[in-house]
Amino acid sequence: MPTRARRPPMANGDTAVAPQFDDAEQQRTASNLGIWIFLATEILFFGVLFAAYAITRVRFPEAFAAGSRLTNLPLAGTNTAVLLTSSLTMALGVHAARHGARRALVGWLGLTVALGCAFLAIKAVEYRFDYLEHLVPSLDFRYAGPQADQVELFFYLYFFITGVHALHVLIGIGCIATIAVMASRNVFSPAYFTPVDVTGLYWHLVDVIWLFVFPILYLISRS
Amino acid sequence: MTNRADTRPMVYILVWLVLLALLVVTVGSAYLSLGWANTPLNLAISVTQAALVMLFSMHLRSAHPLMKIIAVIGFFGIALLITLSLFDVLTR
Amino acid sequence: MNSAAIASHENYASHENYLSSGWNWRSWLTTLDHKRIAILYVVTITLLFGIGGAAAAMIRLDLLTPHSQLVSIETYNKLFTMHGVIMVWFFLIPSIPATLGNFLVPMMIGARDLAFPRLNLASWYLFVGGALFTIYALLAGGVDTGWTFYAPYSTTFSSSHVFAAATGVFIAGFSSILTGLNFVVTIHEMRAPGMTWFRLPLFIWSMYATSLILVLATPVLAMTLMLMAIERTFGIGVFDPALGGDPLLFQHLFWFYSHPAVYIMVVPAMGVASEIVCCFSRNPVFGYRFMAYAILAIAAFGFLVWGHHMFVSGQSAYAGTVFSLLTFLVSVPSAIKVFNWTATLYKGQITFQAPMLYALGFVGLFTIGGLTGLFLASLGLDVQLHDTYFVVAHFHYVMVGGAVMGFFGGIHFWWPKITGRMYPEGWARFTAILTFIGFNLTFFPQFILGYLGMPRRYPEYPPEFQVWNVLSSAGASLLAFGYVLPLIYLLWSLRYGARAPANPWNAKGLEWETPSPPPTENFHTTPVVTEEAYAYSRAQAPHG
Amino acid sequence: MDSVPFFPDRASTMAGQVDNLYFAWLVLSGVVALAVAVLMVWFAIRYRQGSAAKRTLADAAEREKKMRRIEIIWTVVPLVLFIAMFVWSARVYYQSVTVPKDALPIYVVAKQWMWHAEHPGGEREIDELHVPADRPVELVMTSQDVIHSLSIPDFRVKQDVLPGRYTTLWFTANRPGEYHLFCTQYCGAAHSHMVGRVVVMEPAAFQGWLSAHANVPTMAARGAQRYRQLGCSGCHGAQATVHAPRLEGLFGRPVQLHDGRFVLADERFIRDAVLLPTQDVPAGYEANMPSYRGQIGEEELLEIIEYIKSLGNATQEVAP
Repeated sequence: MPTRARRPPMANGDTAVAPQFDDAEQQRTASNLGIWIFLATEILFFGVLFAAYAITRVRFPEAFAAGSRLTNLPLAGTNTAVLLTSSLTMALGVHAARHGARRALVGWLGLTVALGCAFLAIKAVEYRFDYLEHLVPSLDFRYAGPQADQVELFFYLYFFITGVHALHVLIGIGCIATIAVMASRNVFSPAYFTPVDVTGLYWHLVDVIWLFVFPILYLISRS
Repeated sequence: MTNRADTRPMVYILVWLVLLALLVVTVGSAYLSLGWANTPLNLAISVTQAALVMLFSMHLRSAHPLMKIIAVIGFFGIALLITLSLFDVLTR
Repeated sequence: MNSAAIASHENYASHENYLSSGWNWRSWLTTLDHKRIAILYVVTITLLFGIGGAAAAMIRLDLLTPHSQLVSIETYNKLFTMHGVIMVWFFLIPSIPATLGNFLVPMMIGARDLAFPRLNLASWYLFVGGALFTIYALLAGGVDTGWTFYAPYSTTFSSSHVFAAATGVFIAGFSSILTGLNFVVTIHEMRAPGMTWFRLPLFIWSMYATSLILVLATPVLAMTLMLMAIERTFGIGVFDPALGGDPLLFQHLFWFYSHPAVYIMVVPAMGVASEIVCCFSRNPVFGYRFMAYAILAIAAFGFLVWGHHMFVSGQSAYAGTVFSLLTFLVSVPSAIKVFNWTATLYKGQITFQAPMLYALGFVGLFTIGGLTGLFLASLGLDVQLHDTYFVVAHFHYVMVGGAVMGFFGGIHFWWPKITGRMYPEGWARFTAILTFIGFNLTFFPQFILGYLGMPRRYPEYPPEFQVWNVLSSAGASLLAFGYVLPLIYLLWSLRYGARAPANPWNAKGLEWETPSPPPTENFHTTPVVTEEAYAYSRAQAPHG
Repeated sequence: MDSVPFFPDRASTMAGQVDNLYFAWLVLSGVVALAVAVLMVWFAIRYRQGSAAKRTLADAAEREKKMRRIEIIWTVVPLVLFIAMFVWSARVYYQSVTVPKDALPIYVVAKQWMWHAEHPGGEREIDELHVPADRPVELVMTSQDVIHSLSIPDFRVKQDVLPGRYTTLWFTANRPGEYHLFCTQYCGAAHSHMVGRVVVMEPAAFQGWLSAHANVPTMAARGAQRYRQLGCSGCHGAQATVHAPRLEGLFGRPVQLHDGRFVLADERFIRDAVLLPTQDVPAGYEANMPSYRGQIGEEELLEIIEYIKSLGNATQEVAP
């Protein structure tokens, strides 16, 4: 990264730029770097769950396959499509922000929030079915086949991973809704839309994580 | 590093279509009996999908190399954690 | 670099600075100034160090006799747990980064503040929140799992306040992550004109490496503790073998964080020592680039060696072998650093102010800590040493002999800059020497106890071990003085100390080019860097 | 012990080897630490401020070259030294984890906060371990609750004892006497009370001790009893109509699983087969054995294993 050759002697006059920064460009770069580092921590956060999953599955492959067959693939598949679509609407929202299209931005953000809520709603229905089928560990778990304990372990991980992911979706919805309100108040401009950009990156990452959660929980030995 | 090329909306839509197609492929492949190859195939598709999202929707394609490194570092950490602890479990 | 500029600020200093701009609760608790946040951290971790230190004092007193006469064995277990939890997460990890780092990172690179001042304040509040949870666990009856929280004891068997303590550490973890994130972005983006990567002071390199570890390792700890706490609450999980879980999985996840965490503690102290040794020997650091690369190498390799905590845990012998080999490799950069500090003294103009005494003490104690780490990395030998007092002695040499000596050295070195007052030099020198002697007397006997086989976490032990325990406790009482004295004379100096000039040590580095204490915006004009780090010439001697 | 102790006793065949490693590191690190200390003190005195020592330096380029050479030397030399020490210590370690074939097995079950030991002959002890001198002894260990660790410092051995699986540890004690046995993995309130003594006896005296305590059925006999009580013989017995593997001569033999892998039929294999029978099903058999999890204690399971061991050794080939 090249060091800037000059910078103004003291705090700048631009109100949109915080006093510790020299200019809007530096502020934007810093925010971007910051959010990417944060996303790296998020990836590692989920990494623990993936590691716990990998090690437990390697030890009990058959129980995990049996557990996976009991998950609700139609709902989860639909949910994956919903989340991928919400990622599209978010990307289009960021695009609108960059080009100063305020109404389009608000619209896309609203649609993203709606899709996010749809994801959570479908998830809730899925949990409801799991509950009715007595698949909730510790609370109500009944399973007649072999290795019932290990199947329960699979469902423990299933609820833990999807639960933590759903929490991230919920936080994302909150952030996007806030951004949408800000956008409707005309806070953003092509020169300043960092919050939209940053929230978008977060939302896409939640999508990326789901892309790994989906096959490892729902797709083991369906054949 | 923020001076990245603008992506046209059409590109996002194309990427979205590819992602959905890959979703169909990965779900479909789960119903084929491929033995040990099922999971690696599913994961390969996941990696492709994730790469598409990160490169296009998250603009990594045109981002500063530093961002690319940081984006990869998290996954590298997971790989390290899983590889070395699995090595223990599998050789116990 | 520009002595005329410094001189012109001398008078200005006593008028307006970051301390004088507003002196009420509100101005402190809502401050976004990195220097004030650093002070908030200093106050907080000093209080927590007091709690952790009190627990240590009780432990050493109890160990005077083979039978636990001072406290019950249950209380003893809670004491060493609180000592570990508080000292590791609420003192050592934030010690240098959150205090000196917060204060110095922007100043050393010529910035007005960190990149995200609000995040910085938020991270202090998170830290306090985490600390409160942990103190609640302490007051509500304590935790008896050890700081390592090993499953299945923590998940299934302990009936103490594990959940609250784990929550406290979880919250404090986010504070670490935010601090690390802030530093990385700041060091990347906010350097003054001319401050290229290889002109950065080694302290900045050490903060950069530390931040990377904070950012990449802490999430793993957070999620692991969450898994543990949930497993404890619902009675099902991946760690307890009752349902087929694997207790070693917890250890893998825990040490994936906790080994790099050792470097979070000691790498900053390496940075501090580099600054001090150069300044007081009037020499540029020997092998600057090697030092910078060594710091990065330590941070990176630190992620590959966690399994050396598990040689006798039931981990596979093959995995143990790989981890042992990797551990020997990571020790090479540490060795390089020790040799380079020593070589920095060569042909210098050495003076022995208190910071220098602390820094030299750091090098000595870190050397012993590092070398005994090699004993533990040796597979065949670790079988005998694992979970004995040898391990206790080793990591105290690294973390207390290393990190805490570095912390005290740094506090003395930058005290004039932070407070605008000089500390009493005689007292400080005396304390530095006392600490060094007390430390060795406390922990060296523990190496011998360890090879004899005395296990860790034993309030009661066979009588033949008593001699060494008494010696160790005697040393601990000296050490206690070494920690209490600075508190007294540093507080005294706030009022009665001589006023500090901008650059009392004639030191190099941007932080010395601004008045003491610095103005809120750090620099009246943005500095421009034109020379390498540590451009000392032997003609100039430090004052004092 | 009257004098101040510096080194633990050397009471096993491993002790000398571990001590050699220890002394080697002491010398090596002593030399390094001393060198650093001497250099630091010497520089500190010679180059103290105002001293008359010459401080003229070579020109920058020359210095740079010299410095690089020095840096490379003190990177490479420790690296080579460390790798040598790694190889040595790994060899000692592999020796300490490779159990000799003729080792005498003793079964250890740890629980909060005591050590239960059971000899194949059925002799049981708590917080004590009687072993013969000059003969390899293998401890097959498991825990009923949390992680413990069995450590005998005078033998230079230590191994964590885990719930849910077996770990092993071996030694050949070579000096009759009494030695400390510690739990070294923190295991709760009375961790420091989970101590005991190891009594090493001359082989003849050990035989005497065994016969003095032999008024109990052997482990295998108790195992056989449990085996019948739990109904194992109904399927695994000679007259059984169910298609189940015969257990005679099973122990110590490689078993082919239904997925083609081969595993060694050791203590762990039998344990998993009893508690988690559908996991590693032998080739040619249905996964129809019920799990005995919750119906059988750790000590009983060890007795059954000892019984299966007694059904013949690996040399007898028995058709599946």
